[in-house]
Amino acid sequence: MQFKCNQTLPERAIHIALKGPDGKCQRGDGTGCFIANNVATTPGDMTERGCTYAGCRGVVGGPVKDAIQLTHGPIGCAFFSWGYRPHLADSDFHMKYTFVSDMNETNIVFGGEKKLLQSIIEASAEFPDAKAVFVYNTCSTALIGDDGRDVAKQAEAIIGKPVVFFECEGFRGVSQSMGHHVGNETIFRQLVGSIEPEGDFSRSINIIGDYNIKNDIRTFEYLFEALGLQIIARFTGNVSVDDLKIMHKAALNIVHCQRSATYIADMMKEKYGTPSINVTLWGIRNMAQALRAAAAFFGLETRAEEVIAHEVTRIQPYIDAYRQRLHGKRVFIYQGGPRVWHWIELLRELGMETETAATTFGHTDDYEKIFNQIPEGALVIDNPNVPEIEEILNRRRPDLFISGNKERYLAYKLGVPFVNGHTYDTGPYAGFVGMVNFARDIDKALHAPVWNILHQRARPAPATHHAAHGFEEVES
Amino acid sequence: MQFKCNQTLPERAIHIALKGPDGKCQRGDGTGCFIANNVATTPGDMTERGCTYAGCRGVVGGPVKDAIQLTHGPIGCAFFSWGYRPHLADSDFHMKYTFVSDMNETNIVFGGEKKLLQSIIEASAEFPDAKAVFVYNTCSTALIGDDGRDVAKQAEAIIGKPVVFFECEGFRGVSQSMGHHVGNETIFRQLVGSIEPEGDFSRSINIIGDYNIKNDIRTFEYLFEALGLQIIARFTGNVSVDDLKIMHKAALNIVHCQRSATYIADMMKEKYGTPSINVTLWGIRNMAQALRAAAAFFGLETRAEEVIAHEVTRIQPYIDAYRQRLHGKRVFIYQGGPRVWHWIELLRELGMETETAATTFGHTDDYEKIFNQIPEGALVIDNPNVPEIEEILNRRRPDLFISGNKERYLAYKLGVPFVNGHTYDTGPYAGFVGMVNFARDIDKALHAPVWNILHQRARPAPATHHAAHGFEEVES
Amino acid sequence: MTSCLTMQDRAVAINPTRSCAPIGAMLANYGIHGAITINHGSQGCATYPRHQMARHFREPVEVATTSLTEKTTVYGGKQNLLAALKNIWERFHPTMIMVCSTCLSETIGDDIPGIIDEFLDKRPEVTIPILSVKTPSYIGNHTTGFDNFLKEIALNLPDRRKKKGETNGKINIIPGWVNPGDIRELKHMLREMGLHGLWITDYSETLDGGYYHPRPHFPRGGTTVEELRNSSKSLATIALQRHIGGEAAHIYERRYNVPAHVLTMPIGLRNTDAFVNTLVEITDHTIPESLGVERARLLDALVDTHMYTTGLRVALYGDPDMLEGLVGLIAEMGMIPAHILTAADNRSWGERMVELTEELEVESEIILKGDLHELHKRIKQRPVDLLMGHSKGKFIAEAENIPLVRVGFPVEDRFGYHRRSIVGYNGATALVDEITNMIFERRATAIVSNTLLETGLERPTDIPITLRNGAAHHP
Amino acid sequence: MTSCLTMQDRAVAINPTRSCAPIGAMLANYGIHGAITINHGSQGCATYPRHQMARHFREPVEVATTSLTEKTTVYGGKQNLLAALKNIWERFHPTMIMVCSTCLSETIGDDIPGIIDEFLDKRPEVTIPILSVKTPSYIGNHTTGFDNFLKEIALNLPDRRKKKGETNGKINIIPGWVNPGDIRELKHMLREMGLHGLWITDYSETLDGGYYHPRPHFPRGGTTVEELRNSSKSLATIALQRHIGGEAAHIYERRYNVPAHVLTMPIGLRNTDAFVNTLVEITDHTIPESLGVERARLLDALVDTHMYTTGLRVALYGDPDMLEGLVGLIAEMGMIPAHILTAADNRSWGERMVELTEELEVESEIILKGDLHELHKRIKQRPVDLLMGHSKGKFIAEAENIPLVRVGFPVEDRFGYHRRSIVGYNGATALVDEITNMIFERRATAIVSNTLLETGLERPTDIPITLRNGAAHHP
Repeated sequence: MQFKCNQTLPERAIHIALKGPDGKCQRGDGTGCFIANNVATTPGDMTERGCTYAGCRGVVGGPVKDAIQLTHGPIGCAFFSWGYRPHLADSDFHMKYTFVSDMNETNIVFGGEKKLLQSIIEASAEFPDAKAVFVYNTCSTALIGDDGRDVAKQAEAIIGKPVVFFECEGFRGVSQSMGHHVGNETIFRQLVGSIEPEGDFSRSINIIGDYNIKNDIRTFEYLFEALGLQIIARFTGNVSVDDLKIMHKAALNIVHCQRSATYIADMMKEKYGTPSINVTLWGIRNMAQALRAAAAFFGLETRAEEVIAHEVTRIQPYIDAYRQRLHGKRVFIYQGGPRVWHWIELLRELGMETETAATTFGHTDDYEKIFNQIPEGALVIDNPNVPEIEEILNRRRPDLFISGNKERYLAYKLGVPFVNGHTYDTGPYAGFVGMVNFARDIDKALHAPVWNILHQRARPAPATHHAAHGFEEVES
Repeated sequence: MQFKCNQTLPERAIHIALKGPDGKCQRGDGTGCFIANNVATTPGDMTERGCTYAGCRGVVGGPVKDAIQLTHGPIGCAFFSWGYRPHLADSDFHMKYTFVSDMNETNIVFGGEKKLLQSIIEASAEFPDAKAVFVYNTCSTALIGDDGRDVAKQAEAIIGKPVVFFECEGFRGVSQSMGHHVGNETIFRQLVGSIEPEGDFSRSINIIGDYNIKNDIRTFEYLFEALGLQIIARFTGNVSVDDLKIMHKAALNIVHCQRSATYIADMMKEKYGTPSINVTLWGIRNMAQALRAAAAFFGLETRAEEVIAHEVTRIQPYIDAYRQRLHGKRVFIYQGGPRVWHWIELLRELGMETETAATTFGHTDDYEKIFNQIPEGALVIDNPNVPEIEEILNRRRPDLFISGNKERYLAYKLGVPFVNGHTYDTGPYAGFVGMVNFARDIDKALHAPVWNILHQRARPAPATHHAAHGFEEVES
Repeated sequence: MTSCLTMQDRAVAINPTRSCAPIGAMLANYGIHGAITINHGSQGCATYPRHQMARHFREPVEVATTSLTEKTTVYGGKQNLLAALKNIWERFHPTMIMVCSTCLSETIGDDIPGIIDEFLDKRPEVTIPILSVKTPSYIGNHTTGFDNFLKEIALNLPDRRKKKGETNGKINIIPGWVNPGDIRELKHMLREMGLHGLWITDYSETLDGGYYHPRPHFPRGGTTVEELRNSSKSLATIALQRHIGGEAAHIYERRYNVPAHVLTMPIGLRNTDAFVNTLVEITDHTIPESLGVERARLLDALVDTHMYTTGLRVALYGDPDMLEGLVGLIAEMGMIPAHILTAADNRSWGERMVELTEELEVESEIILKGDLHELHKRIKQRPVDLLMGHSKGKFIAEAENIPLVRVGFPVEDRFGYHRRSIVGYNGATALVDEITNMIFERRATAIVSNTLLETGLERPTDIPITLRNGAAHHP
Repeated sequence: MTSCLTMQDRAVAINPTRSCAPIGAMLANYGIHGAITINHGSQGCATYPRHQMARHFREPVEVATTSLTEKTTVYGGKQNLLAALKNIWERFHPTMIMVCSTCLSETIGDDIPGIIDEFLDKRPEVTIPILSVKTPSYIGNHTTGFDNFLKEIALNLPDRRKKKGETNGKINIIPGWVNPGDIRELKHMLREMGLHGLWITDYSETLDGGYYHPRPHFPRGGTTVEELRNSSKSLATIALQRHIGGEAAHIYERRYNVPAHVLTMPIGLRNTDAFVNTLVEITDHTIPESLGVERARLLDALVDTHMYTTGLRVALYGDPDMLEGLVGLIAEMGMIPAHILTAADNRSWGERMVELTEELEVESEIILKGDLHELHKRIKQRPVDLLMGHSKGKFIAEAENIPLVRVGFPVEDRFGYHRRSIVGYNGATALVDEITNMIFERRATAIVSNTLLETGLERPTDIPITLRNGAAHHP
């Protein structure tokens, strides 16, 4: 398994593997070791990875709907992370604002603590209804040694509401994944359990590790509620600071993203004794399984079967119709981490097979789950870079590529149908009804007439200035 | 007074006149007779006049808000008269629909009566809430001898609501003015007085001859109401068929357009004994005068002065401010008829002088009123055609041209500021508050920076293909 | 995947999509430099179309009328027409006069060609062409007038004296009823290909003119009468609307031996390719890189937008030629032209549209002799996501809260649409952009990460499943 | 008529109009054929701008990062940069490499030029230029990165060996931060004038590319390195944005004796005239009829729309150069640029804007160091009819129900705006059309007879009186 584009990058071989006939990992360097992962990117390899700040501010902190999202640093980090990730919420404030201490050269030379303190106070004064201030640290303010933690403490005393400081400077870790951890841990330590409410929480749950992309949560929370369960907090998606403060009261944690959130469940288990279950909330079988597991915990099995039967009856005709149209299609999924293995089963329910799988920041446990599910001969690649993706799309010609916005236009330039798995095309995709959306988007992507047009002889075709990529089939 | 463009059209001379130092009319042919008017257009002279159908359907019948507006003829007349005249009404049906019996060649050969009958029945069935069907005759159906009057009678019996047939075929008369008469008379004869309601109508009025362009009526009806008067019908603007049926009960008719409506007042006087007053509802002095006259009739003089004082106090600062900006500007007004003399005083209240006046279909009484009001040396022209208008705009260079949509773009091509007096730019223009709108529109027209830009040397200027109009100053 | 053809069955027309013949002849005549129209009829027959054209083009529109009155209905309109011809000739010295008839003059039976001959006999100094065109409102519609005028041009103006093999090296292009911006786009394409078009006719500048001081005697631009006389020596004629100019092209072929190519209006990729390929076929010129880039950019736009457009249902109304062209682009965008309504009573066109839509794998209902009230009722029965047509559809758009993509004539409630182009690769790209933005504006108040944000959670029963390339299927 | 200059006084920035320097350098580098950017910093410093550019241009955007991590904050980023240079060179064989710095690499003090020299010393076979540009986020904003890159080009790429009088006959044009559509419009203007531009730089095709199969190794288009080397022999340099490329133009003048012309961005009639006249001045070419027609058509559009636009109050925000250009067109349309807000801390520009607006007879408040939250608050105090700026203003537009005319960067919630042009006569006409249509859509649900229909009767107290050319006055 060698990539033409990697002839000058032999170190990439250990990040590329096939699933062999024995179900084992056949790594690109021929060693038989498991696929390498969670290591630093080769500089200049055109990685798709982002930074720790992005993971913390964009994925975990951002969805909290009534916190002021304040970046401590120069303007760019705050501008770029503003309002593009569709972690929706029922709030007029959420996603519409970004705050930044706006470090300039003088601040970098003389320190930015004062300006940060003033920024927190001003921001809080401008938006008195906000329930907390989340402060995200960045590369430069970390390097100059600003003590943001101390400033946050001072500010908290002045404004009288929580100021949560995230040490998520972009250079930490090897990918945005580190940011998810920083975000989760910081919120857990600083907010969770800070209030002890009265009440009966014996039938309450938290959803942990679902970030409510395009209102995903709305596709399944009514199902848990239909079991008779109360959802305290969604960690983090359409969630308020006050919900987070009392989430330790829940009787059970439902853990969705098992890359970014398992250890939150573990910490809650340790500190509060809260049990948890790991679930997948995408796909019919998985969603049903999640409901059954939650129901089993609370002894609500009969109700669960009723709910499942009712929902599946509603959507099955659609799924059947789409399966007819999607059957046999080969998919390349490239996602951050767990979604890859979350979706293999879902795609199979639509009649599709995952023949290539890649993650940006998956760890060994993610890759193990992937290897368990993909068919023989499937390709797995860790932290793929642009030329590798291009080579895969050109050589393997998947029927569908599921990835993110940056890769969308590359797929389009190569004539490969694409669905955005990060932020969805027209989501939500989770739960039973979301799966119909997902299937419909896949169907749109695959069957749009433009693909037939592309494959017609491009006439008139202009002379190209320069030679095309010389990808050739290389023995794999 | 000769126009260069009329060298080959000597018959136009009698339609052109100056107001001499003695206040008399100095006609273009030097005879000293009064300006010729109300005669057929010279064929091919590029007249701006429309047809009788247009006047009847567009101006008088159209504003009735709950009648089905059905054209008996081919498609064009119905298409072109559909929804472009902003005689507004508080109705979801009004102006949004046009109906036509859609004569085709076979109908023209074999007669269209059957199709007309069917059209009325179908239209009525489609819109059962409509209160009447107005049927407008056109050139071709008149020529082939369809007896629309008889069809209307048959239809009335079938659908059980009034079917009003207008003999407004386009070729009748010399201009659209004939259409106003046909419309008024037909409505008067067929609808007015057809119901005898109970009640006290001793303090009620009708507004006759205002067609509610851009909601003009809303600028003055509240003033009459403030006097304690009840308005029964607006003939015709924002009026229902039912209002028209009982308008003979009014104690007084207020006549606005004295070209199209005086004889309606006369007929009501004759048949029902209703007295009437002629008013102008544009401009401060005129509007005040109208309120005083109505008040005098009902003995409400004190209330009138209160109402007038309140309104004038509100708007006078605006008028003063605009007068400063508009003072001394010279205006060319070209309107259908009476608006020319209605507005001379209004413009003077804004500090502007009417130096050229023209009407499409004014009669001798209109021109007399114009001559009475314009300054010495002012030019008057009857039924001006395109080259004449162009010559006036080029030679006299008025600061402002008030005309209609067709002439707007001619004025613009010649760099002359323009306000649409037919349908208004951002009206209403009537009443006290409407006058502020009018002044504001004039101000926008005069002071838009684009005129300064035009007068800069047009650089780069392309070579023109062909010679420009050779208008020279001709001794007048 | 089957389309169907239906015909509206009602005597009364309610909110027609069409107007009448004279305006078509007037519009086409505006494309000839210095030509003046005399409308032989009531004054309204000139004034109404002038109004309508001014509202669309926002230009002064000048047309003469013979101002027929009651008297002429008894004695005929001859004296009025003679007077009008005299006055127009003496006052304006136009390069050509076109006399179009009306319901009135046709019904009273005026012999317009005879009257013109009489005028010319009396005035030997008048050497300009004076054409007459039959345009009673009760035959056909506004397109009929345009088409009849083109036939008169083809029959009367071209020079029949042509030596064997003599050529002017140009291609006659009959764009049909389009906008000035469309003609400019077509000119751009020919220019890029190094070709010279002879435009029959060209109102790209006369009806989208600039501000010039002093104002030229005649509007700048337009095809000259000399060029039209020379049009018999062109290499070929391409008519870009079958029903407006198609027959004129065949007249060129029959009478002057100029080969005719009658194409679908070049809207969308396939239809534009056909136009470009025809140019190549006629001239052996190669397709320049610049057009290839424009084509590639259209493809890119189609790819980039397909997730927003695929499966959307569209209602189209207007004239047959534009509808036929538009359906191509609509299908390329993955949308379903669910209702296609025309006022024309043209069964053969309707049958071709059934075939075309089936070939494009979309399911359509084609409605002949239809009006906008009919369309409104059908939309209420089978809803659509988008309306495409002229401004008169705004009442449906407002009532049903459906975005209206304004194309065709008239567009009187927006500004500058006459400057736009919907033809050629660039025109199609612009239309793809506009349609996509309309969807963005209406269906999603917030757009995040370039993906559509549906405002509510859709319940499965609201979700039709897109079958093949579009038709909706509710299981 | 007095304008005023204010400065926002707040430590925290809330909803900034600006982003940071690296994206500007990356964008500019996309205008060089086959050039690759290495961003020396955290991965996010490459990934965020890529995301942002993809959302605006809807194109794949490929930028390398040195992937700095904690270790490098201790030991420096040299090894990472050397590795990145090696990998990019060996894997892509680009025509040029541009290394831009970040907060991180600047703060740790990496000597990027020194590291590049070390790389080149070790790899003599690498003969392509490798430029470094300083782009820490804490200095200036996104425009700073673009401008710094242009200065580096001007300093490093042009060939200094030039014989006396030697010329390539071209004109260097530095468009600044514009859209692909703007560059195409400028190219069109030069083509019409028979002139050859040398574009510094040209991303008109690289970031608005077509679909080609097979995909070219590097995106089609862009200025070649050879052309840039040759740019010292051009007749003149025209910079169309003072703050982006103005200094580079002066470098060309000082170092290579290429005369510099630094103009206002050519938006609107007057500003476009200045550009055209500069071209005439440089080359003695005459202005062709075609440009005259475009100019006349813009005048016509301004005349035709003035009754809709005169006196409307507009809030503008964005980068200084675009604002300076836009104000020209806004004033020509009779509108009042009531609030003009920029993020830049540029007092001399602010003072020039005060003078400019006073010269244009409009009353404006110019706000420096401003953000969109500030603009929102000011609009609440002194309302406007229209917003103009990039997509991030949508939150104000939605909250206040004010139409937003999208110009500048980024436009991420609409499709195909990168294809549009706002420069030149055609760009201005298109903007006049668009603004007018926005007014039509919002202020009047029904448009009748081409005149605006106000929905309610305005009471006098709601009616500001327009004084001079615009400023509102309540008596």
